[in-house]
Amino acid sequence: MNELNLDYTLFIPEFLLVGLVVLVVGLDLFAPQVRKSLLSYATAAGLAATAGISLAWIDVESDFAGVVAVDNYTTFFRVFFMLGAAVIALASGRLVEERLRHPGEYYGLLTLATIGAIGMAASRELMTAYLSLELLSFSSYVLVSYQKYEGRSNEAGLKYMLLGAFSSALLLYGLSLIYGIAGSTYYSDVSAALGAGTSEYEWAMLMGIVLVITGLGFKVAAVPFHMWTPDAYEGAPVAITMFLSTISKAAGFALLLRLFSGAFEVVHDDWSWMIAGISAATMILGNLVALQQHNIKRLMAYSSIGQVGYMLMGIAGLSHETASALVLHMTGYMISNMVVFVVIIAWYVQTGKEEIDEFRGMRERAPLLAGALAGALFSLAGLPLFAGFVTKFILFQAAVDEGYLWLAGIGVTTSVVSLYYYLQVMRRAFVDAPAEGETERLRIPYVMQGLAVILMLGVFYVGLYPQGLFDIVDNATAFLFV
Amino acid sequence: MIDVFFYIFAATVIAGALGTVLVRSVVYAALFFIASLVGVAGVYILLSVEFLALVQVLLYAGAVTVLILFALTLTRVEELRQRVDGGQRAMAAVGALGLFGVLVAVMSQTEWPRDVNQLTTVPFASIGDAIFNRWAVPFEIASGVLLVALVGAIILAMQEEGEV
Amino acid sequence: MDSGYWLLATIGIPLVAAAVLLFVPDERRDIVRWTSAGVGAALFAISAFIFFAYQVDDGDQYQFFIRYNWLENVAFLGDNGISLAFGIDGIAAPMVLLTGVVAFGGALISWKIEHHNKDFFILFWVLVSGVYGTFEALDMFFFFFWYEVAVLPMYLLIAVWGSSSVFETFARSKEYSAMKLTIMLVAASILIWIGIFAVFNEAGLGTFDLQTLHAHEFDRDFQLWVFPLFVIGCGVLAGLWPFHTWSPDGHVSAPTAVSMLHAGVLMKLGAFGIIRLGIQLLPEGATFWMPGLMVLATGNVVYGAFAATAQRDFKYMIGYSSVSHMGLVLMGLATMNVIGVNGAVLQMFSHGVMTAMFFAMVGAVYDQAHTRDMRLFSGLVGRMPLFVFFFGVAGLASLGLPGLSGFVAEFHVFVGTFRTYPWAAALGIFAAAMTAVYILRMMSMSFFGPPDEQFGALREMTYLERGTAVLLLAFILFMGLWPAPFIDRIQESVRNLPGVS
Amino acid sequence: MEVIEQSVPLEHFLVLSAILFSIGVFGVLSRRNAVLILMSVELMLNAVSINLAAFAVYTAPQLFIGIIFALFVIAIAAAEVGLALAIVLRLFRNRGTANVDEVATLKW
Amino acid sequence: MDDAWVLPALPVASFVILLLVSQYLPRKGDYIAIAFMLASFLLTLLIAVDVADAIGDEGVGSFEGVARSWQWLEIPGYIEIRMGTFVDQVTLVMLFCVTFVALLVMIYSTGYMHGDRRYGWFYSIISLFVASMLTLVLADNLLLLYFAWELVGLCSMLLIGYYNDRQSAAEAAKKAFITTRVGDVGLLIGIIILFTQTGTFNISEILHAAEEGEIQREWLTAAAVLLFAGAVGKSAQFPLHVWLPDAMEGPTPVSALIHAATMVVAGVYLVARMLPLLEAVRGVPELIMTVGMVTVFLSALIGLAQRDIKRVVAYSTLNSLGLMFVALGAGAVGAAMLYLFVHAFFKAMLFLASGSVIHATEEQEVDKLGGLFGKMPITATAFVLGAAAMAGVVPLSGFWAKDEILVGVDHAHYDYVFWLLVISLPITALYMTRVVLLTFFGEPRDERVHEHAHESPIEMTGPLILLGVLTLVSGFVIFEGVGEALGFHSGWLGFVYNPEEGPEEFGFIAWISVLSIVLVLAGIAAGVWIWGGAAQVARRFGAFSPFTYRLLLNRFYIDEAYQLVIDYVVLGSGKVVAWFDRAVVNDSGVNGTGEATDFAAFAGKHLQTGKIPQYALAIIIGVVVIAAVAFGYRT
Repeated sequence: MNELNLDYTLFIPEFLLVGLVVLVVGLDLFAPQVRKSLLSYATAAGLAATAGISLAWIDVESDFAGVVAVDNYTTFFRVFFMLGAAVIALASGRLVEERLRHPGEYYGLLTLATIGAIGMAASRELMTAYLSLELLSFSSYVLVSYQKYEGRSNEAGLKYMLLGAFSSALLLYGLSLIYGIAGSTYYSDVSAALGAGTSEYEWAMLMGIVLVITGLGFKVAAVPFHMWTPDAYEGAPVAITMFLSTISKAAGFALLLRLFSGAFEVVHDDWSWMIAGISAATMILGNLVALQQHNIKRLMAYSSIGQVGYMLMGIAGLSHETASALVLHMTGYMISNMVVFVVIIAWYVQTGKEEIDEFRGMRERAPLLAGALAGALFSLAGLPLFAGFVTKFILFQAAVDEGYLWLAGIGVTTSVVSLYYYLQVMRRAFVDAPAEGETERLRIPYVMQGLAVILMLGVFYVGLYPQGLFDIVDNATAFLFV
Repeated sequence: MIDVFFYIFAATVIAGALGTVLVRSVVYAALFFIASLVGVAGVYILLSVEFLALVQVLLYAGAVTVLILFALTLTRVEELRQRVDGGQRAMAAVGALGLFGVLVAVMSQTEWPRDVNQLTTVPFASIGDAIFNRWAVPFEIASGVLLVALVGAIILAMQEEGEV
Repeated sequence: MDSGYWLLATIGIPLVAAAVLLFVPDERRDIVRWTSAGVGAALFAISAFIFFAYQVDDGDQYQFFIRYNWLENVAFLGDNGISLAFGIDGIAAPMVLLTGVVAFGGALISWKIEHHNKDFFILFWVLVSGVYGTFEALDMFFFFFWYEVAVLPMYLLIAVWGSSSVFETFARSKEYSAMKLTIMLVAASILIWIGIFAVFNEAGLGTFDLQTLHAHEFDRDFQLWVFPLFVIGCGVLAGLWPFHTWSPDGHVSAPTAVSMLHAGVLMKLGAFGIIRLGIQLLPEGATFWMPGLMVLATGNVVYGAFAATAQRDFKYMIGYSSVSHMGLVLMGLATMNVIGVNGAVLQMFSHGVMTAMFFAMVGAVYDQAHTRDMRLFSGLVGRMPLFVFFFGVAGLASLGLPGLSGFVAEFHVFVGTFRTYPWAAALGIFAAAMTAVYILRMMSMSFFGPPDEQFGALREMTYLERGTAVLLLAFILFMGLWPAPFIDRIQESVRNLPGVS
Repeated sequence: MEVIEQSVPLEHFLVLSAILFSIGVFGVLSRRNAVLILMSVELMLNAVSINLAAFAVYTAPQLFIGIIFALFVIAIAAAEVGLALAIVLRLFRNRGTANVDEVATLKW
Repeated sequence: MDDAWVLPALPVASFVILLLVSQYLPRKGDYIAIAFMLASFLLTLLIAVDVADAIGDEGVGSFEGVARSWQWLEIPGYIEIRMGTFVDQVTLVMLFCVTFVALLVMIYSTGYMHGDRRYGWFYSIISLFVASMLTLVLADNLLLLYFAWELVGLCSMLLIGYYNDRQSAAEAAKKAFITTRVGDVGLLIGIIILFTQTGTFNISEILHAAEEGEIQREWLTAAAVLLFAGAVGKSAQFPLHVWLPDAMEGPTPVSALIHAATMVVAGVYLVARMLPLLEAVRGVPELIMTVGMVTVFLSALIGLAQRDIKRVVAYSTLNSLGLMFVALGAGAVGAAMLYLFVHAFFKAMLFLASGSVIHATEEQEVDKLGGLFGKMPITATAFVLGAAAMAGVVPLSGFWAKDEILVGVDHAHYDYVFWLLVISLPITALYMTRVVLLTFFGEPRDERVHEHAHESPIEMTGPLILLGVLTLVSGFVIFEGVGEALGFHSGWLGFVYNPEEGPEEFGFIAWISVLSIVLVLAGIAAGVWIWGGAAQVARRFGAFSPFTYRLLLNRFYIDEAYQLVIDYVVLGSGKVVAWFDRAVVNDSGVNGTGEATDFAAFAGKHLQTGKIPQYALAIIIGVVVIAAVAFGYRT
């Protein structure tokens, strides 16, 4: 057995994160008197710092026993996830303080979940990928049901948990089949085995891929594996909804990209149509059902389902171009979505309201939030000046170049549908006058205002001059196709 | 000789499983569950991976089932059939059979590579060795998962002050 | 050509203005007003400069050309894959001028907006920059980019500052109209997206640069199936029948300035798109499909005219007359011969100023009377003679009275159409006569006759409104009496259009 | 690692696991009590581990991946049970039921 | 002659000036308008001299007219439009009528419109009208002609609707504009046809092409008919005559200028200009004559029963216009233009006189007037003179012109037409006599009105006198002697003639003249018998056949018929379309799509039952289906 490269230094950022977890939990435990919002700042700072540190691995191309790769792709997602988590930690501050118990564990779990996400992006081997996924999922299960005295939260948690377990069982079965074929769980070996292209185990391969798609489709909420999404999103604490709709989803795609490009690329034609079909169904159902929603979290759930549909296009016509287009779109989507959630959280913390109708008069009571909301929603709807337009355009164009014009057509059409319900939200925020006796200006904490502004700047950056980001992404995804 | 055992274990496993998903009383269901798990352990032995069998018996048949029994008693309510089983049994059957059909189709269609119908026993030691070298990362992640589960379970389940 | 900075200015100034206004506190309405008036004036000046500085002599190439690389050599994009390229030809030049005029007028008219006029102007300027961008963009991606920018603010502009109205048989809430307008326009742009994707993919040049793509020969079958996408996609914005219903309702509900800009300029984007994307990219497709467009366009013209005769609300009447007049534009395009296309572009300009005048005037009376039901008014001329004068001029222009812009344009359209489709031309002229019917009907109904006491309080227009009206009037007369400057610029480029004979 | 001639072919194990798996699925689909659903999921996981172990010893003994994988699966499954039961208890405290049909306030 | 463009330029200037600053000027600046008008009148005389000289130099019949033009717009290789002037004899005649009558009317109006609220507006629009009328006349190409054509229409509309606080005025204005516009549609299409055929708008080039037969027959026919349609609209010929009587809603001077002397004869002018083209098509001359004839009888009969003095005069105008068209149809350009020429004077005079009556009595119902001769002698004389000329009494100008027309028609061998014309003579005489008698003779029917009546001021009577003189003498220009005395080389017929046939000598056909004289006198006599004294006979007629009376009184119900068409056909279909647009296209098509989508969403949302087993089921179904498809795909 050849000499393994067991280089633990590769995981310094993760170790630091673990340290951060210990620190935060300890802080909460042994210094209960400190202001709880301090924890959120600490977590955010730690995550951001680690993100900075992990920049040191740029252009390092190495791996741990072939199990986990540290290349620009990993680095990109490390930074991406850590910064995202930092934003979420900051955004959670007031919410946790006022509505949740055990803040220390909350931030700890958040951080652990981030590690799981990174693992998903980094792993080049099925077992590791699966375990990272479970790490992310378990943390999410706990966090979703974190409002322990809130029936809705528990219910959401239970649904997410049971269905999650169920689908991961399916995923595992699929993995076992693939293992049976390849005799190994390394993506490279799998790819080699499939590449051999003997028809004896074609069916097993197909079944395996179907089940893998099922498991990961559940993770990223693709139709018909999406059913948990609206319920979990609605029940969970808002910040966690934010987490689910951004990082957890992105992690799913990071894994999908790595896995499908690394292991299944060779049999592209055998599975691309599955993804394409799922993508179409996802776009249509997600955006359609969103029309009927009245709870903002639920609406965002469906809208994110729709977004998943677009992103799956990138998987369906998998190639370097589509991959980078996909990651680009994912970035833009994540930033825009975070703006929306920052606004929702701020509004919820101040008014305790999360029904769309209760957004009325936001223009009067919190102009900045209203503005940011409008911008972000336009971005999600894919209108120009904002991130959504460019990224969507490029993603769809990429899909078209891979021969998926019809998918792009559905995508464009459904994004018009999405515009409808986004506009409905905007109508509440801008057109409707505030309800009786609720006209005074809200005092939005500076943290939230700052977040909204900074994220909006991000949205504009991606929307107006994405060359830099696009280059980075392109370079990162290049490592998937060596 | 071996295959006789195999069929016995298989029978246990399947019977136990069926019992688990069919019987009305949750407690009986749990007992059937244990039986099935033990059967699985037997299957491991046939596969000459005694280590797994061990873990199976200890972890599952031991800890897990106890946990489950506790949970069942804690959440016990009067058990009418339609409360235990959903209205969609028929659909469930169809779904499960459909899946089964698919899987069987796979099995029947597939010629497993490198399958020379002989099994290789794996020594404990080398497994442990592998876990701490090549598979260190997954191992650590798994420990992380367990930690999360632990902490989560505590946070969610613990009685807090001010709670009835 | 460094003069390209002028084009950048037309797009940049409004955007910058919008950004700056963001930081003005809500209650400082005066700052907002003065800034916007200033910006409007500047834009008008620059646009006029661009129009007149356009070199007729080398009209065979894009002028004021400027290019910045935006996205290139990444993923599927090759050299200058997406570039911020601007430039105008003789067709765009009048459109730029038009935008300047109407934007300036709109800014003045909106002076009296009180409710969050800051937000209003932010959206307004975004809209304006979008319009400029579309007319000036020479990159397929950015063409569409600005096209959508121009649609983006419409919902809020209408839904927040618009007006709902209830009629005998039905009611139109501003939210409804706003939503319908936005969704229909964006839905139409679906087709344009798909078309653009297909074109890029088919050309396989890895660039969205329009000049490069114009040079590329697409094979016939491709052209045949893609061209309809562009024509219908853009046509909806141009009020193509039967996808026009957003237009009357939208204009009725929109605030004055938005109606002006939307009917005056935005609808032209559609026709412009048909030229830029449709005819220039896919000439064979154009020649193949234009007869179909001609049928629809004739439908527009007649249908709009008839519908207008039955209207009771000033804005509805104008809205439908816009449908009818935009039909003339499409008619001109559908002829695919030089005179006709010329006429189409002329009509784009003419209809722009004239309909802007209409809406400005309606706004002037609506702000005082808070109704637009023409049956309620009578003898307005006694109360607001100037208003009646300007409204009358616009009306006469729209019914094609010689000496006013309408005639020159319609005349070209008819002459052009007549060569290939005499029946269509005849129908068109007939519809033009119908225009006289509803315009005069409206005038005699509510402008003349005994002045009624109900609106005794009506005062003459404010000076800002007069200013706007004079500005627009000037251009109506300019084009009506001396169209040569326009035609010199337009015809050169029109003759260079592929497939136009 | 010594090699043993085996009279029971690989397919038998696979079919067994397939059956077990399908039964588990049936359980998940038909049961209403959260704990029972959980048990059914466990059945499915067991099926998976059987698969893995069988493949490991029959076709790919080197690296012991299958065994280790099965090990992890068991571990995770146990953890899963623990966490899930905690949530069930929590829910039972708040709602007084562990019946998944009754915890359906989040819908549509 | 090259600088004929100055003619319209002057009134344009006064239009602009008055429009902008009239309210700041003393007397609203009417003197400016008059001054400019005078200037252009004098210029016209200069041009007349030039033309005379030119003809003198080039010899009779060879003078083709003088043209000058400037490029207006050009699309090289496709279209070039030059705007320019063209002066020949016909032009000259028109120029003279327009400038002269306009001048007089302006002077007259200083009295008639005195102290009116929108006095300045009145003068500016009059100026604009004159400008466009002159342009129309001078235009060397059809496009410019159409330009002016529409502008005069606009001015006429504005002036008809001058009393804009009267709903009836507004309606009349609308009616006038729209009715004429129906004709204009034809004209425009005709012009476009000619352009597409010949590639030019220049009249002489088009005529040339037409004569060379370079225009396809069917297109030529279409063009001819359509052009004529335009003329019909403008000159209020049957069936588009309905607007002219209503046009009397405008101030009387306007009626005199626009609806008698100048604008309404634009149609005649157009036909005269394009005559070679029209004659090139078989059937069109007959068409023209028929239309003219119908109009003549229609108007004459209706004129018999009208009560409003101005309306009677208006119908007499229709009558005259009909005559001119008949003449043109017969190719007698000279005669037609002569009639146009003299008609300008006596008809203007008739209007101005009736205006003076209205001004004095503030009453226009003939039933309420009567016996005014004593009260306002000048006005009465003028009116009688005009009426006589209209009726065609020797030796007034009307007689000579009408006589020439008869000769022309006879000359062209249209016997039916000839005899019909002859029959129309007494009827005309009859109703002119009627209005004269009812207005100025007999005993006053309404004392108050009669008391109130008085002679009008000099600025009104002055023009009347001047016109009266012209009415007396203008007919004599037909004689060579007079023509030469005026400095022309010949009499009228040698001056204005049909280019086809060339200049003619004045031929006096005794029996025709005698016939007309006799018939006219008979008509007058009958009139006196019927309406003389207390008009007993008239009442008896009325009683004898009330139906005929009502028929005539209501103008054969033609207006009502049109009204029905407008209301039910045009507006009705408008309503239908509007309804269709709202109900079908919008509510069903657009909203329908929206609602369908929303329903789909509603259905889709109910998949989300909130129950875990069902979610799981969805997943399993997904798996099985995809797998099944995949395998089916394989086998």
